Amino acid sequence: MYRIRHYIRPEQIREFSLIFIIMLAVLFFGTQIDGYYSARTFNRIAASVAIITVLAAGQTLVILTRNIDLSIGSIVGFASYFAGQQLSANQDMHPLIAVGIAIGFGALLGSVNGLLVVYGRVPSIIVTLGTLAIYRGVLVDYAQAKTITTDMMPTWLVDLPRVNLFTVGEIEIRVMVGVAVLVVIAFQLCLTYLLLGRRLYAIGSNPDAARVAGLPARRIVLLAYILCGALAGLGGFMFLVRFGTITVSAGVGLELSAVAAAVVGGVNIFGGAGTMFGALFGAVVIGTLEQSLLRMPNVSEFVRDALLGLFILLAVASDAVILQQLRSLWARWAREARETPAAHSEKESGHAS
Amino acid sequence: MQPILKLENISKAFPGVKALDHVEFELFPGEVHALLGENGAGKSTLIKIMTGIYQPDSGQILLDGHPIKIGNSAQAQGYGIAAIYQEPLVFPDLNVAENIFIGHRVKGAFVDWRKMYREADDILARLGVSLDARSQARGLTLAQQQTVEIAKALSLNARVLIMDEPTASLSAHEVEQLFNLTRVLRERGVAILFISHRMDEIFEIADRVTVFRDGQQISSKPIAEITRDGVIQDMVGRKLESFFARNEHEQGELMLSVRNLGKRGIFSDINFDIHRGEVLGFAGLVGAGRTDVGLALFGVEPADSGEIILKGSQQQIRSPEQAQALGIAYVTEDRRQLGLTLPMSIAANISLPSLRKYLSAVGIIRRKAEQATAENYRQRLSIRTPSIWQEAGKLSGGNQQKVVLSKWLNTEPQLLILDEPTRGIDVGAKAEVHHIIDQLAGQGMGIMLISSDLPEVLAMSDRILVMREGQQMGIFNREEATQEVVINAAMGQSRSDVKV
Amino acid sequence: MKKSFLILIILTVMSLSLVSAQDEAVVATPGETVNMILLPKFLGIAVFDQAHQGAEEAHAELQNAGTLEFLGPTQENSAAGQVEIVTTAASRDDVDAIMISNNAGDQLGPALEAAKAADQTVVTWDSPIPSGDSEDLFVAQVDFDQTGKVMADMALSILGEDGGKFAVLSASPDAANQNAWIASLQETLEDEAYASLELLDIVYGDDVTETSYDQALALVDKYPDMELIMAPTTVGIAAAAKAMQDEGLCETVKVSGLGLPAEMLDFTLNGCAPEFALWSFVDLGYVTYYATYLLATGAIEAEEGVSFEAGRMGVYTIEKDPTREVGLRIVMGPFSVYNIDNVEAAANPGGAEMTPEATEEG
Amino acid sequence: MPPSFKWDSLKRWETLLAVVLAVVVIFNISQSSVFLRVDNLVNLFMLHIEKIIVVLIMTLIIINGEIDLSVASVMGLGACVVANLYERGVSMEAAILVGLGVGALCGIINGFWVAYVRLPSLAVTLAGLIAYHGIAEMLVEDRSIGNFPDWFNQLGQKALIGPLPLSLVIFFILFIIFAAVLHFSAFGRYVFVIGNNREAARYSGVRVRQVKMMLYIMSGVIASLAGILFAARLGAVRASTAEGFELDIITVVLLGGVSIFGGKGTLAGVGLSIMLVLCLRNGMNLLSITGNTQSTVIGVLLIFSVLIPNLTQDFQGFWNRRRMIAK
Repeated sequence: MYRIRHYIRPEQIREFSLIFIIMLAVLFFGTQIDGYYSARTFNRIAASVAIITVLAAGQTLVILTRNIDLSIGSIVGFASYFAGQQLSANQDMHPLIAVGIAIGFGALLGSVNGLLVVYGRVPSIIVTLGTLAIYRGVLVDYAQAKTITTDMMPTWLVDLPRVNLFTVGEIEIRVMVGVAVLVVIAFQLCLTYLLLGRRLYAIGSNPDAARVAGLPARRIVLLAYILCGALAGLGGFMFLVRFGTITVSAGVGLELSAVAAAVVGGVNIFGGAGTMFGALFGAVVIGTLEQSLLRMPNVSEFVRDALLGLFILLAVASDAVILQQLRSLWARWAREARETPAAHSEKESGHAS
Repeated sequence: MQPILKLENISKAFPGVKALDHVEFELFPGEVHALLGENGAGKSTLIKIMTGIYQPDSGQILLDGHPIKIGNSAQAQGYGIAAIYQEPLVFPDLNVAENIFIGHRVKGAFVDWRKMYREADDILARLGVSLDARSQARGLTLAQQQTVEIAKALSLNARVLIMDEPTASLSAHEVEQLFNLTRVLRERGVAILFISHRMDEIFEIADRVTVFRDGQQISSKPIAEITRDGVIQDMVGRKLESFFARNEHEQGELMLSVRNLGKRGIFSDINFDIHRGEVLGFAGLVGAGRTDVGLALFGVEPADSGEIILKGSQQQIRSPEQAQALGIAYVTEDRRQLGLTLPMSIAANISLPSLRKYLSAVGIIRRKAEQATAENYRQRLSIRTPSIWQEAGKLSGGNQQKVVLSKWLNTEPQLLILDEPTRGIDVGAKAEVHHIIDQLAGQGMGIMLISSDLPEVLAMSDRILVMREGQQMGIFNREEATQEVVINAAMGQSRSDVKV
Repeated sequence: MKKSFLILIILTVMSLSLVSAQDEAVVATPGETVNMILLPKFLGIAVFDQAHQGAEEAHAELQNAGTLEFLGPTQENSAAGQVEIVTTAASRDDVDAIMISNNAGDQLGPALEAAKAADQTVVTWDSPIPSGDSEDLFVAQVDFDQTGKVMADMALSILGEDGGKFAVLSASPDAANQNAWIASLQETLEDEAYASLELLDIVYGDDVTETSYDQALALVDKYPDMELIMAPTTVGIAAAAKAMQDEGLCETVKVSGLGLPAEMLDFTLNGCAPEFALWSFVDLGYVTYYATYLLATGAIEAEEGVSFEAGRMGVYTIEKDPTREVGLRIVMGPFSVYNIDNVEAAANPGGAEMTPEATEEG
Repeated sequence: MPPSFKWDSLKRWETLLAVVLAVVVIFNISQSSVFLRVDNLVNLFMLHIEKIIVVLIMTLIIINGEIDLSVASVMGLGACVVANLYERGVSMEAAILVGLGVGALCGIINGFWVAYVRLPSLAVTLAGLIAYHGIAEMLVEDRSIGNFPDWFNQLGQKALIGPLPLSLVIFFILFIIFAAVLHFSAFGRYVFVIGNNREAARYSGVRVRQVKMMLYIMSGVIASLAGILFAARLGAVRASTAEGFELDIITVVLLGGVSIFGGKGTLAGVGLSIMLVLCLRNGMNLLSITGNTQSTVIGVLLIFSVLIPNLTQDFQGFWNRRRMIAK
């Protein structure tokens, strides 16, 4: 048992608790909705959470450093509009260049946030509340009330949402879903195996200690914002691909959805703890609830939001209860280990060499 | 021999304060150099200059005889200068190995976890401590966290290690372990700058002692040439009479009886009585459950079994408000985090627990009365501050502790629980706090004194209760309680090899 | 200015009585000074910009020496923002008329009352004040009762004579015009001629692309035998069509409703949305401007039976609004129904005017 | 209050706000003859009166170290409850009482999870934001409920005392009460102490949970009251009433110098921030600057209000160093 304590943290087990909550939800909805257990349900939910997952991943990077980015809704809108505009002007543009434009544009807006937070020393919530309005305002001026429509887009882009990466039976893994999962895995690997990733945790975990340890905290926070902006840019491109019609109000409100996904996924809003998989599961919990409620018979349009809010609260609460139990279990093990120092050191020398 | 690090003619001024005034300081390889001084003497400023957090206004720093400039913490590390603090700066969300290596500027961008664990285990083994490199820092005790910091310094091949009051929060046993580590480092030729307010420790570990006062160097001598009284006189600039003051008092009637008090998994079967005017000392290792008994009596973490009988009537204490209403006060061991609201004024801190006393008929706080109370305590406990409206966070440790004491004395308690009341405060202030304790007992207050400073407990207490791993090991009278008796009880029989 | 107004009003009232006696339409006198505000539901959306374009056209035609301001709130703050703009306008001396596409339901009532109390002319367009109290006139883009019939006809035309089951994907639950259209659709369906059509459900996409897209797919999953999604909102119809296209459902579930040709071009050509309808927002702005100008200059009164000429759009007669208990309206009309034959012409930049002449009349 | 370092820095913040406010007011006067008219000044407040009433309690909640994202939904819910009950034939007076009660209930729900279960308030009130709005939708569905009794509509629209309508009177009274409570009462002291350090407060015998619960209940009741006043001003209620107000409300509080991390802020600063935002918006409306341009200006102001003092400080530091090196 001591061994488990050393290798796994309660926070890691909590992600299993999220899977447990997802399973509970799926079991519940299965009794309510005919034909719920089908590949189609999976496909629908997967496709619907792809964009928000990418955004939540970016948000997680920023939250880990004890900051927040409320401007990503506007970044998504602006990036998707800008990329759409470039594509319509230049139909032959290589797809990768188009994606690059969206990501680069998002990174640019993200770096403005980051510079203001890091070098302007303005609290992140103030900066991003401000840029939330500013980016949107500039977009409205820039767009001159013109809409990006599907007929302006090259065919590959319009068809992209339909393209499967691969299929398992009737389960389809769409390109967009693949991109989202890829982002999560790639960034999770970065968080685990890159020095940079660990430093992201360090800064959020104890900013004073990070300063004393000589970590380049400012550059790392700036980078987190740039990456968050870049992922919002990628999200914007996915938005363009999925919805085709882009007005200046594209992406309004996505910032709160992304924060909600991260927080439900156990990313500590005060920094230092949380994983990409957590953010993914958070997005999936909310997406499953939303999509399932939409399909639930006899649930009026007008009851849906009330239920959704209730379910999210229950998910957060049960998650907290589970985590608390795990933590106290861990603490008890730690105490037992201390109270029997002899046994403890024996066990430790077991893997000390 | 050439010093590793030499500070020449260093001065540093802040608005209104001359923190360092043409200071000279040398650190030689393989020596433990103790730096003494009251709070405000300039020790912290010197450390911050050595670690690159502050830049000196004038003077120069020589490393191996070459002048260097330390612009920030990273550069200091680059020069092999590392520091550990009283409150270790660990990353609670990272594990031990990561904490050791996080600040390293290694080549390559990747974390090789296997290698990192291997090297962490290696370093921990070299230090001779049993600590799992994989466990998360959040659950570690203060002593373990300090070990991590020392391991970090070792991994950086630090040639200069600054230890800023590392023992303040440690129990005697842990202090001993820390000193063993320190000796290991000394053998390796590391220069150690050691800061502590505990005289015994200085004499045990230091090779050389330098005293600062008011930003100036007063003396610097090998340990053999100094005496305790001489050092203290250098520090405070005057002669200090009896160190531990405790006058004999008449003990009054029984005030508190605790019977079979327990809290599952924390402590059990605690039995003791406290009379009016009695100081009951609580000794034991950090983590033995002494603080938990205090917290149970104060209702922060209520006990789940046993009886608390206060002045003859049995009480269920469920919350601090309730404890306060029953005349119990608790002065916490963690004065910065739990004792004070640092950004608020001294006056507001003092009045906080008894704020209801200061309300006018319409519920507005009467500032005049609040101010009068604060001024009263400022005089009574000689809190040194330009104004009682100053932020509590700006005070020195000793003065902060006096504010915490004031705030609880102002609730007019009958039972005062003091948890490490002199931790991290300088000798002058410490003597003052001891004097206050003596006075309060003289006025008939019952006092529960939890302290890891063994000489302090022995000197201040009428009787001493020793705890070990949540168990009460015994209560000793003042006459029978010697260091050996108490330590044996605190350690259990098998630890007789420990010397203090 | 006030005095000259008074004389003008007397003169025009006299001429008006003459004119109406002859039962002829009042023609606007160009060159008068009327400061006007055109207030869309929110800024940044193509259709409202087109309405602005039409108003500018009329503004130039009538050589109005006053100003035409195009003011609007943000989408997130639409209702409260409209109240704010109207209230501020009411306290300004230099505003004579407000033309508003209401997005705040009856909540705009008190603010508009204040504007009327300040002698400002209030004309609603696109979306009226449901209670009808606090406006002078509503310029309806089409006959709201007709909208239901047009939608039902499109449904029949897409599904064939055998009819079928369909669902409505609307904007937000409290959008007044959408609700009126849906009510009219439900009424129309009572008719024998449409007995083969069955309305399964009404859902709301809040005029947000993501929500509308998800709602459309949820409808498909919920009602496996549904053959058509009718979306009387430009955001909803485009999102629903894209959703069907992305899921390869265009063969089984068609999309129709009210949409912009430019946004629907692809979907009409590939058969996902074979037929949809809309009116010209440019014309709507144009007619609204004329009506407001005439009312504000006192050339006409907002009374039943009054006729006026609105430039190139011809003659309109003010009538009682049958879709509301109180309120006067003119109906611009007609619907333009778009399909594979005419959608390209309407969508290409040269066709931005989208005059009814260029399209088949509904 | 006697001087202390923190107080000085706050004063600097307030001075900055006051200077900007003065500039905006002078600019408005020079640009529009309407600005100083009494009806415009009343309008200036009335157009955002519901938000600025909620700003007062939000100030306390943020100083307490928490947040309440659900206020806008509670505003909407309060209005919808009243409208729904009135529509069913309940008397308006009783409906208003129930509406306030429902607000209190929302506050109790938020407060329970935050204070007693210790869930992060951001998550709890985000869920509340969705759920309370959802309940409002259940009550009002796709309708717009109006035709309230005349006295009710007049309360929201007509002057009560001099030129001041009821809600403006309520705002001024609440402002004074909140200023007194926050800065001069024991409760206000507890709010600050808990915001600075929840645990230290608990160790000092402060009833942390009760204080937090109290704040959330106040937030619920006041938000509901504001929603009802909103209904009276607009004369009709829809499910989307007050939707999206929460970010505007929080923006004003932060602009007022209240720290998002709790423990710091004054009601004077928030008062200045309210005036600044109102005058700025009114001035822009009078100049026909609307829509996103307006929110962009507010956004820039929000960032610059913190950025400029910081940059000035940096510049001063840089200048001092230069001078020192020169010496």
